[in-house]
Amino acid sequence: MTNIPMEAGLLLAGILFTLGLISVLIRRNIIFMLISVEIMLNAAGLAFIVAATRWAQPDGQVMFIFILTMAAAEVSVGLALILQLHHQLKTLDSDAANKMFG
Amino acid sequence: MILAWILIILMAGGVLAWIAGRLNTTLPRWIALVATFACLCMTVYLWIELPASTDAVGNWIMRFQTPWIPQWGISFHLALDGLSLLMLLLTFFLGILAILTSWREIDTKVGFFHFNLLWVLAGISGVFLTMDLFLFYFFWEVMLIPMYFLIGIWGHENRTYAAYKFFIFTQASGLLMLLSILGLYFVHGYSTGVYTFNYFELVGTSFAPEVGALLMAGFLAAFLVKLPVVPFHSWLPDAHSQAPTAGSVILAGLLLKTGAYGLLRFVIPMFPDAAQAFAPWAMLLGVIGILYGAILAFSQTDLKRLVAYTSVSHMGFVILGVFAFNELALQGVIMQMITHGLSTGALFLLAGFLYDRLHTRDIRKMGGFWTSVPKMGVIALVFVMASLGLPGLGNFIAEFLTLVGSWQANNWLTVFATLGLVAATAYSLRIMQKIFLGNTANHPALADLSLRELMIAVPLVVLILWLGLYPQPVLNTARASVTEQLQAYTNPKVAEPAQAMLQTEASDSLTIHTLKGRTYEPK
Amino acid sequence: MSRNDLLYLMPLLVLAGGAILNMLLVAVKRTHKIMYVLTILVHIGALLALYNIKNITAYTVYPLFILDGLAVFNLGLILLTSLAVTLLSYAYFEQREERKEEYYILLLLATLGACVLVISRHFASFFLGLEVLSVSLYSLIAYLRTRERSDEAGIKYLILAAFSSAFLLFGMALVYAVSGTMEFSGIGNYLSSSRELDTLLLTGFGLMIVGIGFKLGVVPFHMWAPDVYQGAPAPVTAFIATVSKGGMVALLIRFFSQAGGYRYPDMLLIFTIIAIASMFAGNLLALRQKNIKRLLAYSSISHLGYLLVAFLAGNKLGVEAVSFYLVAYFITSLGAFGVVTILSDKDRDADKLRDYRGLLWRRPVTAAIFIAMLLSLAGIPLTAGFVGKFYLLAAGVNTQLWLLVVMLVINSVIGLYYYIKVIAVMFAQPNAKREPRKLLHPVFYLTSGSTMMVLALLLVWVGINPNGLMQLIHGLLDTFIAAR
Amino acid sequence: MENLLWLIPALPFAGALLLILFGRRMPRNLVAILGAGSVGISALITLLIGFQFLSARPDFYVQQVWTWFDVAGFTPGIAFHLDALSLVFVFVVTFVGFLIHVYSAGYMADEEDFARFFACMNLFVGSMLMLVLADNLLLLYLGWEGVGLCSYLLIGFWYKNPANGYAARKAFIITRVGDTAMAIGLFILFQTFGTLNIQAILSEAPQTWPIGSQMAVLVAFLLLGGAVGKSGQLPLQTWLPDAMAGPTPVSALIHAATMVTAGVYLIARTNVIFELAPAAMLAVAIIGAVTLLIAGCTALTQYDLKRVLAYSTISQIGYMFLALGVGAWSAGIFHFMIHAFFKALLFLCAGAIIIALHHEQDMRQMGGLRRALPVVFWTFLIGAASLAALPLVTAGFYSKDQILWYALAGERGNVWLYLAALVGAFITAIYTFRMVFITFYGEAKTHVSHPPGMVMVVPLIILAILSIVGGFIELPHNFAHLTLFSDLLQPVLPGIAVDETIGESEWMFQLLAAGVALVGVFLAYLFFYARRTAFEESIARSSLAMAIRQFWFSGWGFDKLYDTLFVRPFVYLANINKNDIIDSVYNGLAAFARSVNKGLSQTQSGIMRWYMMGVVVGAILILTISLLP
Repeated sequence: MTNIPMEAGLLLAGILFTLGLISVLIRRNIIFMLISVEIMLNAAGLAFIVAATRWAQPDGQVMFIFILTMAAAEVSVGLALILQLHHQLKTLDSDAANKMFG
Repeated sequence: MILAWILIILMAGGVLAWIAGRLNTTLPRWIALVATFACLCMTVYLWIELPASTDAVGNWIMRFQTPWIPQWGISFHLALDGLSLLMLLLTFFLGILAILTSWREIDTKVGFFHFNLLWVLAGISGVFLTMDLFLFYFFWEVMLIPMYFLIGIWGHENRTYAAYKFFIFTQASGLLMLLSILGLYFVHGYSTGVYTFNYFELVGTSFAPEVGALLMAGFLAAFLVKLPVVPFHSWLPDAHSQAPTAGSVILAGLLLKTGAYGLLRFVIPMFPDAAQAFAPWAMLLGVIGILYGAILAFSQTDLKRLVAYTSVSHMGFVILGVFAFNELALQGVIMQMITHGLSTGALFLLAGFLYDRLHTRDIRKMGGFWTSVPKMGVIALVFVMASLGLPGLGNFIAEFLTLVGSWQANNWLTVFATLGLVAATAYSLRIMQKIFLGNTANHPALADLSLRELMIAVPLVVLILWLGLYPQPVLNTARASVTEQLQAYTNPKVAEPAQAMLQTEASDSLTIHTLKGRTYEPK
Repeated sequence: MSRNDLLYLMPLLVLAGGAILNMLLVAVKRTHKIMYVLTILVHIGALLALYNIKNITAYTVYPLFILDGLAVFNLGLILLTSLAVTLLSYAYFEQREERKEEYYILLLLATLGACVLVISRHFASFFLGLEVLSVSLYSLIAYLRTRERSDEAGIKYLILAAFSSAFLLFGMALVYAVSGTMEFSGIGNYLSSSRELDTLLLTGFGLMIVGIGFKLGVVPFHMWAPDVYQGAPAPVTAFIATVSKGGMVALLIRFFSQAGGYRYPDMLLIFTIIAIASMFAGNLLALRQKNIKRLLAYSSISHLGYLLVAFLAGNKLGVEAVSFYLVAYFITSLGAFGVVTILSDKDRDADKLRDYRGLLWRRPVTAAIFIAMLLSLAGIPLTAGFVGKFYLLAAGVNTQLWLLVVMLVINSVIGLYYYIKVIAVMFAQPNAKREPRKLLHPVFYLTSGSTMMVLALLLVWVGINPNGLMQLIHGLLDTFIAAR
Repeated sequence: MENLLWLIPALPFAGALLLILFGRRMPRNLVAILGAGSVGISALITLLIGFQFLSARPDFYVQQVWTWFDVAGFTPGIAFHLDALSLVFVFVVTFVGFLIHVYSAGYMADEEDFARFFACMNLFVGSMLMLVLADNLLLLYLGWEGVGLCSYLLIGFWYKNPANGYAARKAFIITRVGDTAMAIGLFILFQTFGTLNIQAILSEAPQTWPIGSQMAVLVAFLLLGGAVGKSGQLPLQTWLPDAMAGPTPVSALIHAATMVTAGVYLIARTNVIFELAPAAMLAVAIIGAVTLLIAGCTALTQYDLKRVLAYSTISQIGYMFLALGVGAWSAGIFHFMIHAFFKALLFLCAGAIIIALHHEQDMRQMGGLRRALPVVFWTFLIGAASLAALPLVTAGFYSKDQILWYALAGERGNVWLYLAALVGAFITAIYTFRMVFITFYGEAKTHVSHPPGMVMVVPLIILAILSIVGGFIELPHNFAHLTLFSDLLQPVLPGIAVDETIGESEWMFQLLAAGVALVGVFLAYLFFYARRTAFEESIARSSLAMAIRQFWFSGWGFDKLYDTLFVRPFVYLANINKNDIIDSVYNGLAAFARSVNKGLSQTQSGIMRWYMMGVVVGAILILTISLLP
């Protein structure tokens, strides 16, 4: 573990984050968007773990657990909302949810 | 304390009138009338008792100070000198006329109308009285909102646009002034360690030239827009022509004067160097205003708009005189403030009387009214003549003194300003020509002035004549203030040691102030 | 955890306990009235607990929390605001036939989240507070689920908030990776000891600004604001405009000054650009807006821009100004959204400009309050907004941020236009025939009405005599020494 | 007795005030009595004070009523100063004024606005008296503008015809142009001397300014500007003919006898300053000379009886200016007085004719009135003779002869000025008798319906007598040598030195002047009374003559010139800018803000991914700023 430099880990996290970012921007299906955001969050969690490893502290792992919990809560609320939205719009296309503008 | 009472009476009267408006429609009018009249009586009393109260500090007749926001050195600080006194007299006099003229004109939401009217008057009185810059800004804004309502609710057909324009122009410039006030506050604080908004302490602040120029620019912005000076005048014709008669009277007669008052009270004594550097430009603006306003007035067909542009023209004289920095010009300016208030107020009242009868302000639809309304014609004639500066009427004294004074400061600009008198003749006579002269054939006979209307108009005529023939009481009242505002200009060598004293005795600049005030010995 | 820790955290514990109690109550019996009263009591309890610790010098609950003057002040502000929102909510939700009880639980939780934000001194507590607040808000925004706009607003807020949280978290991770600590003060120490700034660190800060900026709703992270404001129920909108943003502002001040952000011109430049852009975008977007809630959203964008002026001024006067402005802005926003709440009917919120036509003649008192609120937003004297703006300008002038100050002035002028436009609509002649809407029994409006009256009086009182508030802020901030 | 001085202007003012306030409710007789009576009492007081003045011969009387105002040492008073010069003017104003008031009572008898007329007339007399009695220039300016106002009101008396209103406005505005120059002159005077008291200025000016100093010349020219405007001299003469729109008594009083000579008074009053400014003196003389020629020529071509008289007035005032310009101060004033008599007389006669012919003013519609209106004919003839300066018997001869003589022989005079004056005299004789012949001789064209009553006739007779007798108080020194008038004025106005080389031959020039006048009358007789010969006819009908006549008829095209030079550009400018170009700048700003709003609104598309893009862009920008060195 020690022979992997921190930068490499962070780079991986960064790549993951960017992938999530790009995915959230190009997806129109709300569920996929939600998943992509989760990827970004997890990338952040990874970065925390890498950082904690560098300093040999448990704090990073703690943060990761927090992130997981939060992501779970978020997804649950999110899915509920998406259900409701699908009920109303009969579609999961995020661009259809544009009744408010201007 | 009497000063605070003036404000309290007006504000409380306003609230009362609003409440009373829920009961019936006549009560608010009487409440407003009584409140304003009470204030007028108090001010007149102060004026008459003036010599008796010379034991007050310097030329300050009266003062009232109580801490307001001590953390910032803000106090509720009112003070009365000759200039303020004159302005208050004008305020309440025109206020009464405004109430009287609304007696029949306003028939909706009477209570709220008088609330706004009284609060405008309160704001204006506050501006004329306050000697704390924060409070000054406070009142400066307070007078705008009720005015906005007056225009926006009871105005003519295009009222919303006019009200916006009025509000935004004055607010924008006012905020710049607020910046300058803050700048002044901190500059003074840094150099003396005393953080205060007290006028008397700030007035002696010295600063680097460029700082002075910038700070003055902020103050000028507010006052020049309010005055108004071309090219910042464009709110005025709309606001004046769209406001109800009472609103127009107050706008033209009083609100514009707050700009002039600000120049006299703040710009002149606070920034002597910057003001002198700016003077030629200011005077140029004045001259441009005089001529430009006159040309525009000449082409208008809306009577109120026409009169509004004459205000632009007349206010050009004010800035011309203010930046001439001599007693003649300043006295002229003060006279101009008063007489313009009366004469233009009267013209707006006449426009209101006509609108009442004809329901139009378009002078192309008027003509030949002399036959049916000779009394109105005579009164109109008096004020048209006042507006073109006929000697024997107050405006002449004002304009002549201003021009004599400004001649000593700048010859060429004065020449052009004097040409403005010719242009004034052109547009003023146009009023007579189009409304009262000409063929009567295709007009219905109008009713001549009623008793109420005569009660409004005759005092104005008497006053304008009195000011034209014996203005000395007014000039005497204003004299001490004028000499004080000019302190930094008349004897610059004396000003230097005073400055030095200020730095050593910064905490007690009041005493220096007193010394300054006493240099003048009344005859 | 020591006894003292518990004592100092008591306000938060009361909130948390209250939320649980509410939850249990729902399980036993659904009664709107009892829930409502209980929530109010919880707020009062929390406020009492807060009163108990008002005279502290900075107390640290290691490692997550710190309770100093700034924290106490903001806790009080948030609790009072939340209380006001609660008071306004009853009549609003009573006339809607949904299950209204859970609303109060969520409201308490969201308040709790904001409170945690305000007192946090560590990334973990920062994150926790933020997420508790956010997740509660997702549900609150979409609470009236039969309204389609509600769902749209909720999903938008959810995805975007999670999206920006990811930025924030990634930024935190980078900062942590470089500095090795997640405490604000620790980061500050690291920064002051290190000579050269690491690229990763700067990236981290930059990403954190994205997350913070989103929550504040400043340009260019502002785009959610109008949609969410419009879609959310009016009381929730009031909550978002006040508590959620206020908590973040408090955190930003703490983080920035403890981490020593004022030392870095780049950071200041970023915030300056954000401030100016927010002012202009907010005001210009609001210019011709016909929807009151959207209009207020844009207005809040520009107000955050104004607020950043004092934030950038940075010294004690600046923090005082920010705090004062927050109070003024909270009162005003609550009042404005309160009016929207009162005027809303069963089917939709009163958010169209035409709903307000002739209001001054139909409902003079409500209209007068609304006018006062709008004038306060515009910064006209006699209102708290004026003193607040004056404070901001004073802070700006004092630090000689001339560019920002002049921009503030210009924007105040642009802003005037749309505020007085609304006022003008209110005093226009009412439409000839207007169906009087079906209203609830007047008693229901009693609390809302009296809340509004109190807010209006407070607005004018602070506008005329700001002494007490200024002294309070001044005194509390003695324990929080801002660094610049 | 001199304590009553203030009453002289005060009485007409009081009359005016009463008439304004209550005139509409008073019976006509009372109005007339009040109107004429107040002026009459003023005249009486003038007589009393005048007698005292003549017997005691003080330099002047001064009476300060109150201090007008007192600012920074500037203390003009409402104060009256009576010396010989003002006495002459006061006398003319009150007496001629009184006669014209009496006449008006008859002339205006059928008018609806009887009271308004008398109110204005009284106001005028009061202002005019203020003007001539003022002890400082500011008070003088008050009177100066006051008479302008009354002139405006009275020209536009018949307001229902818009043309009259426009004529009145024109008069006011054009004189105001001159007044502006005068006002600037006052500024300079005040700046130099610290006072506007006339006597103080006159006594200090020679010490302050050397002869020919720039300031003196400047001031003199500025004052001249005022004088030119008021007196209808070149280049500001165009208002006076139009001013004839007013009732005829008004023309007689204001636009012939008194107000228009205010310019003469002003120059005479400030003679010291003019003496210090030789260039200005020359200008006064030249203006006078040119004006008298131009106006005389124009008078030749007019058909409107009153317009002829109006141009004649301009021309005669030209003589006065000429006199003042060559330094013949008392000659100028003398001519003023005589002119006041005969021109008032002529106007009143014209008025009698006009009213007799139902407001017909065109001479071509008149004729043969000699028999129908004998009194009018004789008095008119006397006036005309005086105007034409028929030798020996008329007052006009004595006053005009003096001017001619000094124009040549005075130290500032020269041949050209003399020639102009001489030609002018010739033309005067022609147009005067053209008027007489066309109006009173030939066949009657309009029926006389309204013969004048006693109220109108008596003033005519008195004025006719004055027009003859008036001349005998000042006779040439080679002919009885009577100098009552110039002696009177001696303390106020400096005498004139005569070039001794020409002095010998004065009688020759007198003869020449007399001859010219007679020849002029004869020519008029040839052209306008007797049947024209073919030769004369061909001259009159030649195209050159027609063109000249047309040119002269239009007043030498001045109206057109000013119209294109000043009025049209001003009106054009005003009209194109009616909506205020500056306003559009602000509207432009507002429009700009609106369009930005439109653009920005597009960004709020409601599409979530777009919002995310915004966040990403923001993140990129922030990272760029923070990572760039």
